[in-house]
Amino acid sequence: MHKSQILDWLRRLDQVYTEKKDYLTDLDAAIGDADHGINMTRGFAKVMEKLPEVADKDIATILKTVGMTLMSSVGGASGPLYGTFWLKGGLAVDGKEALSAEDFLRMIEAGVDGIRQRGRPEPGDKTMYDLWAPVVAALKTRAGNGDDVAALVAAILPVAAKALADTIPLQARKGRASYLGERSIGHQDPGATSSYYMLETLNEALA
Amino acid sequence: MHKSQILDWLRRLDQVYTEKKDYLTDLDAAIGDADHGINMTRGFAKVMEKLPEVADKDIATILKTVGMTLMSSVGGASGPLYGTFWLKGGLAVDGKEALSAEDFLRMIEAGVDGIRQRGRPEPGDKTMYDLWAPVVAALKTRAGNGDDVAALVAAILPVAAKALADTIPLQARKGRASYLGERSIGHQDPGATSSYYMLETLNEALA
Amino acid sequence: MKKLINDVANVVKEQLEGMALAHPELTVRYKPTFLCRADAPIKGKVALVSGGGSGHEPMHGGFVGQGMLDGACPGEVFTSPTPDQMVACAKAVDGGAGVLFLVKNYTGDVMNFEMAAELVAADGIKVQNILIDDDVAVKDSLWTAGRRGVGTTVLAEKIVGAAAEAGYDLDRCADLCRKVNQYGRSFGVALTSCTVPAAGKPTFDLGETEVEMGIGIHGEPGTHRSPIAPVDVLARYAAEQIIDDPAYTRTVREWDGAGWADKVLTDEPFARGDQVIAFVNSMGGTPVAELYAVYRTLAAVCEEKGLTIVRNLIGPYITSLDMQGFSITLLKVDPEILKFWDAPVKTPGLVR
Amino acid sequence: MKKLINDVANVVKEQLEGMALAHPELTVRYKPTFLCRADAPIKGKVALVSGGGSGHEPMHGGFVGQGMLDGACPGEVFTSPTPDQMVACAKAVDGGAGVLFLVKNYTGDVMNFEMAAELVAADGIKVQNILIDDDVAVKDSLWTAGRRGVGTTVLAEKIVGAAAEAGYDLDRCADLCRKVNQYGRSFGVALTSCTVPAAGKPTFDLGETEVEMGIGIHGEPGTHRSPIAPVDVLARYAAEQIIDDPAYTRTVREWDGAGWADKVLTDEPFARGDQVIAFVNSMGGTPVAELYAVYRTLAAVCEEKGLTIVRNLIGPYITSLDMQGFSITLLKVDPEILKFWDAPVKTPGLVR
Ligand SMILES: Nc1ncnc2c1ncn2[C@@H]1O[C@H](COP(=O)(O)OP(=O)(O)O)[C@@H](O)[C@H]1O
Ligand SMILES: Nc1ncnc2c1ncn2[C@@H]1O[C@H](COP(=O)(O)OP(=O)(O)O)[C@@H](O)[C@H]1O
Ligand SMILES: [Mg+2]
Ligand SMILES: [Mg+2]
Ligand SMILES: [Mg+2]
Ligand SMILES: [Mg+2]
Repeated sequence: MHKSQILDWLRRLDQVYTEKKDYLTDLDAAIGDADHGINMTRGFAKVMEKLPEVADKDIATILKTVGMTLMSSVGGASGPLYGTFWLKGGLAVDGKEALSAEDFLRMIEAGVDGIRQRGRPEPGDKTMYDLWAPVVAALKTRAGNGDDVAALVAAILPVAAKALADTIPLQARKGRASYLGERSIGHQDPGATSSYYMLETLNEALA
Repeated sequence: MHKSQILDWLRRLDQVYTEKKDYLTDLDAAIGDADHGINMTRGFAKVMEKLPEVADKDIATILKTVGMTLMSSVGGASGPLYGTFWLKGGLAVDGKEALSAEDFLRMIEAGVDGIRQRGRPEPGDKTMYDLWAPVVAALKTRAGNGDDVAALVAAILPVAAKALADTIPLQARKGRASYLGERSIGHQDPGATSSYYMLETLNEALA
Repeated sequence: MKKLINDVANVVKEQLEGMALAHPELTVRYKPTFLCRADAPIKGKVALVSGGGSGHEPMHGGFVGQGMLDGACPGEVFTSPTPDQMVACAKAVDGGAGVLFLVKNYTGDVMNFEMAAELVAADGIKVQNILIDDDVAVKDSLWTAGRRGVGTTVLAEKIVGAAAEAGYDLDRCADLCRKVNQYGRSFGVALTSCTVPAAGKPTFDLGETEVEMGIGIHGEPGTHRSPIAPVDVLARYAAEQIIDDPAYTRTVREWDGAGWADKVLTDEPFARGDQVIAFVNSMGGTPVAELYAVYRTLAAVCEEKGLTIVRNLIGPYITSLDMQGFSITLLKVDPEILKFWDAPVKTPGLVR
Repeated sequence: MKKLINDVANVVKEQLEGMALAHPELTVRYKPTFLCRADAPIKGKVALVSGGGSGHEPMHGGFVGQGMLDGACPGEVFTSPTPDQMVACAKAVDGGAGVLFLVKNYTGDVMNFEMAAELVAADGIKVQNILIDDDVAVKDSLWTAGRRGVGTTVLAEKIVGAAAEAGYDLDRCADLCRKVNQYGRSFGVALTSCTVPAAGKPTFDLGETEVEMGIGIHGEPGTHRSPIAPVDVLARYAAEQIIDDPAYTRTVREWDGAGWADKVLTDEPFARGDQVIAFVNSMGGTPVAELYAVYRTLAAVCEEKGLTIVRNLIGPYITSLDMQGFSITLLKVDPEILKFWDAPVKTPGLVR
């Protein structure tokens, strides 16, 4: 996975969040405070502003910049979570201009570990972690197979899609949605949804 | 005019204000603050409470009690105006157990003079004074004729009715209605209306 | 109508009971109803008394305390109190130096306070009445009952209260109060109607995209309706109504110790170079954050017009029940006014 | 939606500009946005910093000043601020004695302040974070993100602010703040929804005869809806939810100087004989007069339950934009808390 693909990934992600802004916000309106789409587009608009400054730096710098930018522009719960995800992901691949499958796994693992440390989600809490935990498990299983990053991502995308759908029947135990108790059941988690778009756009960028 | 007729008058007045409460309030809603009916019924309910205490006193005491009671229970513009009316009226007939036509004229004149001093209305300002000024003039013209109070009141009632209707086309220049400017034109003045009931019920009490 | 009330008949009484429970430094009396400082009367100090219809809280009851009012007489909602309340209150607070009645210019308030002044004087207590009539939405004093008393009332109660505390005698308090009134001008804008508890429904209907300009404080209609506009437009309009208001002349009636004397007063317009206190007030339902947007515009207009804001007051101080909207008051200051504005004050509604 | 605003995108910024103009004793910075005392940093004094989404004014920005907060970080309306704001603010106010972050327990606020604490500590500044989680409408800490931070926040900012002013070091400030949080409980009731400017319409639909019980401060739905009832019923319900609330245990995460440490805290229920501060708060659109009716009922319930109200605070202090409704907070006091409650405070939103 080359640096240019990372830049492409980020641009696609910005586009998708803009397209899905209302959809994400509607998901959040059902069980949160109706701002997740607004938060993500605000954050990625800032990322797009910052990107030219670091586009010629190494991958780690780019990823860390994404993290710092999200952290200082998103706010709410998803700001520190995604901020940490990109920041820790970047720190895990220090100095690289391209990522091997192993690098990629290390990056995702470190990022998701950041989410876990920051938000302390447990599996089944109905958060973005319920998307990432099965994805990391699947990545780990396949990482030794000799797949390149593109093949790896393509292979785990169905896992992510299933994990996303699996958030629907859960009762939230973290974040704003938790205050709804049983009324949170039956809705797809907004943060898991925006996380799914990260893998979907990456798959497109690598195709 | 005997003391018992005064007491009868006050009871009838209390009844009429209760019956006309909504009507007076509606008139006030059009050009004021929609409380004139509420104010008058509150005041006369208090008068009815106080009346037994002074029913065996002289007429002046009864009238002054009405004045004091209205003054301390009505509030707004009409409270001090009617309070003064009954108080000054009472002071003008000190010590009497019955009123001659001359006594009655003196009482009304003193009362209306009280309204004039308190509210400083000018003729045509669209206030209760526009009812009382022609009534006093008519009373003065007829007072020397030898009529008793009953005949006098019956004779000037049409004057009062005309004066009341004549408030409709006026533009208010005093009280809350004055802030409406030209929008106050075309509405009958609430205070003139409650004043008209005073003469109408007196006529009934003397019949 | 949704309000935090029990029976509509007891609204004012129960709110006063709450005040009495919350503020032991105040005494609340019923039959007749008034509030006063628990430490009243204060020997040798001029006593400042105000009052008017309820529904404007914290004014007036919330301004009773050290450095402001000695007593207040609350009427029913939007209905003037009665002379017996004022007389009882005046007697409770007079410390021998006399009583100043601070009266908002509404026909009912004026006449009831006039009767009270006569009765208090007849009881041998020195008394003075000063009118507050500062609402520039009313242009004309010949065809109307004159300008209504609105925002300047709060500032006058603070300033004259401090002067009384500092030992001003009755005449000097009255002169200062008259000056403050003549130096102050206000204008109000409603975004929504208020709902009088006894009525149970909004006093007027205002469309989702309309505002009412030039309102008083009783939910009365204003001078005209406008389409809703950005706060910059609304606040600028209000500020310009005040700052560009020409000289205003009217006759007021003041008690001169023995009887009533007419005085012709002329309020001079604001002039470049004037120093002012800027008061941005919520009508009750508008939260304080929005008032800061009003203040931002007001500050810009004052700067353009050459007025220097030297002090400000921002919050809900003279309200109209739950009405959403704001009013602006500008008060020209001189060293005397400023000194007393800055003096300490300890009341439930205003502390410094 | 009718509000005193210009473009919805600039609401928070323009309100802050108004604050900066009105209060020269505050410094307002943008990019990143924060407010602090103009005289910050104060050498040797612990600096108290809070923050959260906007829309709760006067909290927090209005509580910056002598005897209360050193700095505040406002987010967008109902959206947590970001760590860069907190870091910049902490650096601006740290006078060498460290910074205490006072954080309301919402996932976003908690995580952003946690990141800020790590960054501030990495810069060599002593830092502590204390959570406020006092909303008894949330029963359960295992199945939820825990109790929300509501009314006790205001009281904690006042009390810990006074302690910092009096020379408490960072550990003692943190201990006092934790104690105040553990001694305080709140419950809120909405009569109407609020309207978020960016949304342009009410957050939830509440019928003309319904109220929402157990609300937070972001227009989130409460525990249940009830038919509108007399204030006696609503205020009693809220008071009893608070007073009868059993012991509450949860785990909080505090910065211990080097990393994060979990602490298990149990708040004991109120007991007969307790002395309390009673705080009756308007959600923004409810005028202060109605709060006194709430206080009247609250005083009666406290008396029944054997609690003595020794101080009170009544007004709009922690609001939810223009929402009509109220919240009640009861805070058990001891001599330490009471002393700092009574200490002077000079801020735009609270003066004593
Ligand atoms: N403790 C947590 N751990 C992991 N993810 C969380 C946690 N709390 C919330 N989230 C995620 O954050 C999402 C909400 O993000 P967003 O709406 O942007 O923030 P906020 O809830 O502050 O408005 C949720 O859908 C959920 O996926
Ligand atoms: N200055 C005045 N002189 C005489 N009558 C007046 C004056 N001002 C008002 N009124 C009378 O008072 C009436 C209104 O009384 P009311 O509604 O009870 O008091 P308020 O106007 O204070 O609500 C008016 O209809 C008018 O007749
Ligand atoms: Mg959200
Ligand atoms: Mg009326
Ligand atoms: Mg009236
Ligand atoms: Mg949010």
